Amino acid sequence: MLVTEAAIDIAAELDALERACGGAVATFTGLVRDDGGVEELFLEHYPVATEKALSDLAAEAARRWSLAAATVIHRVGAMAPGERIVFVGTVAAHRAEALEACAFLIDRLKTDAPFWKRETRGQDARWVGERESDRDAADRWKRS
Amino acid sequence: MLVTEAAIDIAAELDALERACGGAVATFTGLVRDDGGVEELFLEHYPVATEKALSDLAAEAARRWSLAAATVIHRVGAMAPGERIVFVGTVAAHRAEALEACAFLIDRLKTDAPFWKRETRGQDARWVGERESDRDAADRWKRS
Amino acid sequence: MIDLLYFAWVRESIGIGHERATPPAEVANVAGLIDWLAMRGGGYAEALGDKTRLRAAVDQLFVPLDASIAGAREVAIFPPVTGG
Amino acid sequence: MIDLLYFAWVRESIGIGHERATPPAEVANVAGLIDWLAMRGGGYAEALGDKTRLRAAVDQLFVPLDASIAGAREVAIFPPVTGG
Repeated sequence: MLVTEAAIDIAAELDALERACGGAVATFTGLVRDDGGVEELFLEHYPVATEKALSDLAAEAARRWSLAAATVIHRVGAMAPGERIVFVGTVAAHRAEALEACAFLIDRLKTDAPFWKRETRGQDARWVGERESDRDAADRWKRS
Repeated sequence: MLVTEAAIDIAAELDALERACGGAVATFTGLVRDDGGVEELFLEHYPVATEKALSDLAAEAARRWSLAAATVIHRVGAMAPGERIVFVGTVAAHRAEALEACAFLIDRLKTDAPFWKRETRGQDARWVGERESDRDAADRWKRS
Repeated sequence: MIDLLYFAWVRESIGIGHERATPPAEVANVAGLIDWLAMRGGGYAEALGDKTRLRAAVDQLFVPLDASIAGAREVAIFPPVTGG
Repeated sequence: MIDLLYFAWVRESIGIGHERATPPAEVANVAGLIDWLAMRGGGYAEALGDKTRLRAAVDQLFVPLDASIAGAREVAIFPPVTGG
């Protein structure tokens, strides 16, 4: 679990996940999209609370699935389109556990961790609003 | 879609997926497990039919989800524990599509593509049997 | 004395991300704290006027706005999160 | 003349992965073809004796064992697949 201003080195993360000796590795990477001409994405967070939120999510994933390893890295600060915002990786003996835990971590991270996005297009900087679909995606893990 | 005897270069595949300009990249990597002392895993396939099966799966994924890119690479021949057997990667604008399409491709590949695994432990070489759970996992995509 | 933290457009409207304040005894919960701060007017009124747009954490724990602030050392006020 | 392909332990039992054969006219479907081949005995009988353990493809298309082989150019016989 890591919050960082540095670029996310996926090759290094995958290497570490593969060394965890599971048979199945699932990953999710979120990239900055250039929706309608976004030039910069700025990610702000609530430092102590994000670390707690990510640790809690990892602990819940470890309770629900039998994982050999799990990684969550969230970048903060200013980013350009195409750069990686977030990386989630999970390792398990079998694929269903790795895939489900990976989807769980990214869905819940979207609603449970205190990050905020601001998009800049030319002179126009605006904070991204909450997405209803994110809340629905996170909620399905609470019901199941 | 590729069937290859060469090791799978994940960094190169991820790089290509990230250049597809979606906001969400999901991957699944299957590794050779050393279950009960497996020393070698041998993957046999039915060449023309595997290519057709993988193309059909990719086409079905493209019909069901709006994908910017999808990659399926399956290795054949002899492999050691820890090596990559299969890599699936999907790119979409939003994460639900990328994650679902990735799970679909690996679930259906397990039952719809003509590959066979033989495990060697010392002098004992045996062909892996069909897994009931694989059939169930593939079937859920037919019902939905 | 409570540490008050503001994030995203709440921080930008108010103009600072952190301050310390001692709310009066009748301010019992987060909603009351927000109303009390909004009375300062200006960027505070602008940022804190519509509580349906706000979320909060007390001592780094997400809470509903009717949560008590008794004994709280840190209260954070912010919009719905949009990470990932 | 049909190309016959065998994979995995079917191939190993029979001892070859590919051969060509012309089944008699009364062999109408894949199951009939399997029975006809099994009558050769030896590795054929061993590999093809229990049809519940076998799957097949006609001209690279997965088919049930009662599928016709009329006009088929290639029939593959193999165990359930275990890739991925």
